Amino acid sequence: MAKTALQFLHNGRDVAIFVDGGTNLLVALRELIGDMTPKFGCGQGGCGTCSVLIDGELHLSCLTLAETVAGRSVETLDGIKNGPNLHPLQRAFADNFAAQCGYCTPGMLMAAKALLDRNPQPSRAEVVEAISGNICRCTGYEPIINAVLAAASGGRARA
Amino acid sequence: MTRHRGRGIASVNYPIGMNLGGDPSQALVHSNPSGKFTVALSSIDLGQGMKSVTRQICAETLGVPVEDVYVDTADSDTGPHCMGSFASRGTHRVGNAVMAAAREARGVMMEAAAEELEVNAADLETDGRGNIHVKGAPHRSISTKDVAIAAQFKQGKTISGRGIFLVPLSDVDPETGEMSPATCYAHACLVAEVEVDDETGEVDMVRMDSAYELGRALNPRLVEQQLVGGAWMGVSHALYETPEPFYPEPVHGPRDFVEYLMPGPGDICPHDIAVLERPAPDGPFGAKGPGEMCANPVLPAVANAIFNAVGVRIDDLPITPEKVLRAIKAQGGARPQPRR
Amino acid sequence: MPVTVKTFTSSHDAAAALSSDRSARYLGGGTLVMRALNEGDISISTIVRASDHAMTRIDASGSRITLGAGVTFARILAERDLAFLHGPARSIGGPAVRNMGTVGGNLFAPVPYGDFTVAMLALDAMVSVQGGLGGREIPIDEFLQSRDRQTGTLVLAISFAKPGSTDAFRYRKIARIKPKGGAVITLAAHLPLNGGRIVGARVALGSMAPTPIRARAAERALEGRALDTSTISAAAAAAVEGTSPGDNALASAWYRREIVGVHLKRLLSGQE
Amino acid sequence: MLELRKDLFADERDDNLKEIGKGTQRQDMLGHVTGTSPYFDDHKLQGMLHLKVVRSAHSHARLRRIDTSEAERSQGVRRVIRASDVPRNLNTLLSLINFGKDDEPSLAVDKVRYKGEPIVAIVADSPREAFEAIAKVKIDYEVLPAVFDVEDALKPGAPVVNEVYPKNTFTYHETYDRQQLRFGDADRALATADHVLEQRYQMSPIEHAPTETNGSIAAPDTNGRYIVYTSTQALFFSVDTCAKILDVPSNTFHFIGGTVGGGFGGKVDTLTEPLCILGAMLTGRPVRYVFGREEEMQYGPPRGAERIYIKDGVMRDGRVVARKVRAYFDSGAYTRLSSYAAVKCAAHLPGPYTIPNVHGDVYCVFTNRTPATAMRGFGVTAMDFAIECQMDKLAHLVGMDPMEFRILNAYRDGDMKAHRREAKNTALIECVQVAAEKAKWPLREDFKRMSSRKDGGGARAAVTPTPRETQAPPTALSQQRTTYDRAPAATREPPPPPPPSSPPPSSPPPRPSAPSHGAIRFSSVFGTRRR
Repeated sequence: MAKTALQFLHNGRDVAIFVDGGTNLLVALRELIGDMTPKFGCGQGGCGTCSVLIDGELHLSCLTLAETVAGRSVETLDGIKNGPNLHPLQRAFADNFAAQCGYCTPGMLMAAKALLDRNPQPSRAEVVEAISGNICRCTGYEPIINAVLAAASGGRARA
Repeated sequence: MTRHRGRGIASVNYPIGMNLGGDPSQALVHSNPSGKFTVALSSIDLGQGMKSVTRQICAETLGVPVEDVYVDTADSDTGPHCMGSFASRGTHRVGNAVMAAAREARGVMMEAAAEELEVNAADLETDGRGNIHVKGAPHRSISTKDVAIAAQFKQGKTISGRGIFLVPLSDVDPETGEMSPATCYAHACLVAEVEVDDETGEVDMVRMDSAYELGRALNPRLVEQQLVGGAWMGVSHALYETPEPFYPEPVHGPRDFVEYLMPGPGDICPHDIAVLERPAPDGPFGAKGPGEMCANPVLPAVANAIFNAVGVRIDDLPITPEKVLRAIKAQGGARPQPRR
Repeated sequence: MPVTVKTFTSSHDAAAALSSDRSARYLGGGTLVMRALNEGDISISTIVRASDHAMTRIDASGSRITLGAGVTFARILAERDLAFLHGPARSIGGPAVRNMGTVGGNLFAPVPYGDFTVAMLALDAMVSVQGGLGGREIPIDEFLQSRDRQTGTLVLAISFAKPGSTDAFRYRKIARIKPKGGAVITLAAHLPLNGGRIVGARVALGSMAPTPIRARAAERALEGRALDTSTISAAAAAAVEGTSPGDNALASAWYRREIVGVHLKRLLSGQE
Repeated sequence: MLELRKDLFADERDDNLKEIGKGTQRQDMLGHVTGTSPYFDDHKLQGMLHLKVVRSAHSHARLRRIDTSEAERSQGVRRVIRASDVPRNLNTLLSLINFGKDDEPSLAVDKVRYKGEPIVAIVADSPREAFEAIAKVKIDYEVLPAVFDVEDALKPGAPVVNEVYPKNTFTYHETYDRQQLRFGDADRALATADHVLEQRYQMSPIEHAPTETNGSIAAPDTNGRYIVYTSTQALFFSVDTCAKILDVPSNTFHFIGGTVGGGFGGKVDTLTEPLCILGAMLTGRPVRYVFGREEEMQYGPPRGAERIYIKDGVMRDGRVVARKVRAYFDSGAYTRLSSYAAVKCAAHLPGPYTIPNVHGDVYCVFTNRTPATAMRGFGVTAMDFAIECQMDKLAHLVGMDPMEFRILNAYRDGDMKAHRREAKNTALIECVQVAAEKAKWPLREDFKRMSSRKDGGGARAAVTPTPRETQAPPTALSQQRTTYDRAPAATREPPPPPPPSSPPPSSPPPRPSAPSHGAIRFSSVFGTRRR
């Protein structure tokens, strides 16, 4: 099977892999690079568990043809910590008990990061909109919304 | 267009553990030479918080800080048998097994400490901060770490414990149904407030108020997770979900998360919860289990609230806008009931 | 057979590759084609891409607006000149899908997807396609009627006249789930006013037929009249005429017929 | 928002605890927020193969011929697995606790009984190659009439779904087509009740929809064992099920579950593990079998549908004196766990209320749909919906406040439950009182003062005389009680009066519509009629 060479920035690090035709970015990240933080939830674009940032924009890695990220920057949950320190969103999710089974958490955090990167002080409605493409089956969303709002106001307190 | 508000209630109870019993769970607890404990389970944490709640049970029973306990789950080579995570059996069954194992391990730990302090084990107590001391004489103390080192390298003792919990299997009388289904029950009552659009049949949740009695809230934050998430699932079952929208005709089944309906983050409503604790005589520290029962009162409370709002009874789940609209049309329009 | 990816710099070459291979699909935002591949659709064995910049261009400066087929919904939302389309664009997916999904791909999205196309239909858009035999412009309703046969053609762009006023164009997606849900029905109306009377009324409906359709009876009820209560009632009463909705997981055909008039009335009268 | 009502039942608790009762952070939270909690699919194994199954296109059909020759030659295919390759193809989940007969094949043999039933498994180098091979499997079906409605399935001449249970009902105690509950004389009490209300309730199936689909990875380990990463929510249940189906000792397997991405009951059935391990056994390579989302939604087991008929007798003063229930669990094509749910449902009757005459018949019925399984609140959720809607209607019928109506009928410590065990440790009344307080729902003073710990037992502890039915031969019963139970009190007459200190409301609030005199019978089945 013919493979295509693919080079891109993975959480700030240059990576090069060979992909089969039609391989999606989720498979490339998990099986070829070994970054298990994005999860498979549906492969249909309906659940958001595979969410990553491509050049800072929220994308679904399961619907992204891997070779389209050549030369671009791909950020996953694995890259949002600052060294050993948790990202404020990670801390806020923990403090607000915003995870139960934890499976939607990576995608939720990426969706929330995409929001706060552009809009550091969102309203509740904006938070709801930002996570609307991500399914959580455990929490009822309330603690997740609260966590994102807390991370936003925490950022303001520190600024 | 008119939107009508209504309130409805439901009260329920729920049996804890596998029906009729016969569902054992085991646990092993052991310490390392630093006085840190590992709980080995084959039980599964699927988000409900099994690891966390058994960790607290173990720490409380041993008399050590929770940080000194780590719970390892879901391994058939290292974890002893457990029936599984279902039927609200995690906290009650596995919790009891962990408690029994921790009690046995504590016995050895206290014996080892007694030997080091040259006193009778019955005269010792733990301070919950990692020390064991003589009752009434806190200065005659030894750390769990030093006890563990002494037990391991000097006394040749294993600070460890085994635990099993089994409610024996009971039989059922086929004629009368006489049986012993469960040893304890959790309880709940929930008030739902809805708003119904009488032109489209759409139902919006306005708020929920509830009281849940679940033995003991071993960890209130975990209880809150279950109750908030479970009530959301209850709303979802009441108004949205089904893989067979035209049941019993097996057609148009949803294939993805757009076709399978569950309330989104924009559909949720405030939920004010009270937790009551009437300890179960056979529960670990009196705990029952909130995981399953939390969704159940929501479904009928929502149905009853819809009746209160527009005067129609929908006895078919899920209560879709179509069913509400058909019923409103059949009765010749909305008939709001006395507001309560 | 493994999947082959073919990337072209010109849309012309991409169109040729697409029309010559029955197993080829054009990859826009990926929400349709990648999903099909993930779900094991083995009828697709070639993916065609084009890096032609014309396909991602937005021309919204004049009275006629052109959106390249590869324009994403997020880009429409970022464009102030396209404020009247922010409602339809925001009704698509969640943020990630809006960063990926394209105007061109939406033309092919089956029920319960394809809401943006309903807006395009109400704006009498023209679809610019490149086929094996060259390029041409097709009225959108004609395009939609023959959609099943269009997989071998490449959509380049979509264009339409900008509504005269912000009030002239209205859009509403009725979904069970908020804020992101599949459509029970989708409604769009373009009601240009001339001397207080509606001239050239367009009402488009999604999920009321296999593809988005015009509600021609409702349009007739609106044409030449002022948008008052009696006109709105007449249009609402006529909304269901000529529709052929189906049952699906989101609602039944019966329900769609029952509520289409209610929602058209609310849309036209500006009710929540 | 959550409030702990420490003031209630404080005398029954020792709150002097150090770790219990604290809102300690979850042990797994750091893993969750960093994306490092291990799920079954997070294991990357060298040379992993992919398993997909060919699913039935029909709800009910005979399999005339299965031709896999072309699929076997398809590119990248390592192995085609057929029913004959499965050592013990027929199983039923609860055989592990000796309940029910083996009725479900891992791969269909001569017949398919639901749309989507697995027939052939393909193990290939890539998912794409597995999908391509699936398209090359040729199956010749003889389509059979199917039955989808639980009551249709019980009619004479209905298609037989599962030959193991030719009457389309699970067999209890080797004789009964249902689980019965008989407590007192419901028919007699209904005949003398002031009002009788009969209603029908229906719950359609519900999908667990965990964000992580069902799946497993199996790989040959050293020493001839197999390591299995799995999404199961019952590890040893799955180990023992696989050991039985694959006919090897259970210590052949090392199951590792890690974290599960949501279960809700849908990951008990061990749907992927047996074929996944068999694939690893037959190829000597690691094999991964993960459900796609559509597979999970349509062919993964749902919470089964239930249809429930309730007929209640209620007195003018609000006491429910009889409850007669007929419930049908739609098990789908195979038993899985529905047989167990039906017993749990019977035990749950008549809900958390003290009703002196209860009559229950709960059926586990087979239809040609995806087999149902456990889900959060299993066996109880739909019955609670039916009972609580019914309670609301009864309150309305007698013109009582629905909260006070529930308090009046609530079970209390010392009461006899319909399954003939004493009620203990009850707290329904307090829940209603606190919920009313939260919701600012007015209760009258005497209802605010009532308690689960007062006025129970006594006459309410009696077992009302229950007529024996002779339709089914009584079987010998080795009754075993748990240590938590006492024997039921000796039978006494008459049926229990309402609690002594809580007389029925003397002046009930205005009654909305239904007359409370000149007894009326309402039936959703037969309409309203006077008697």
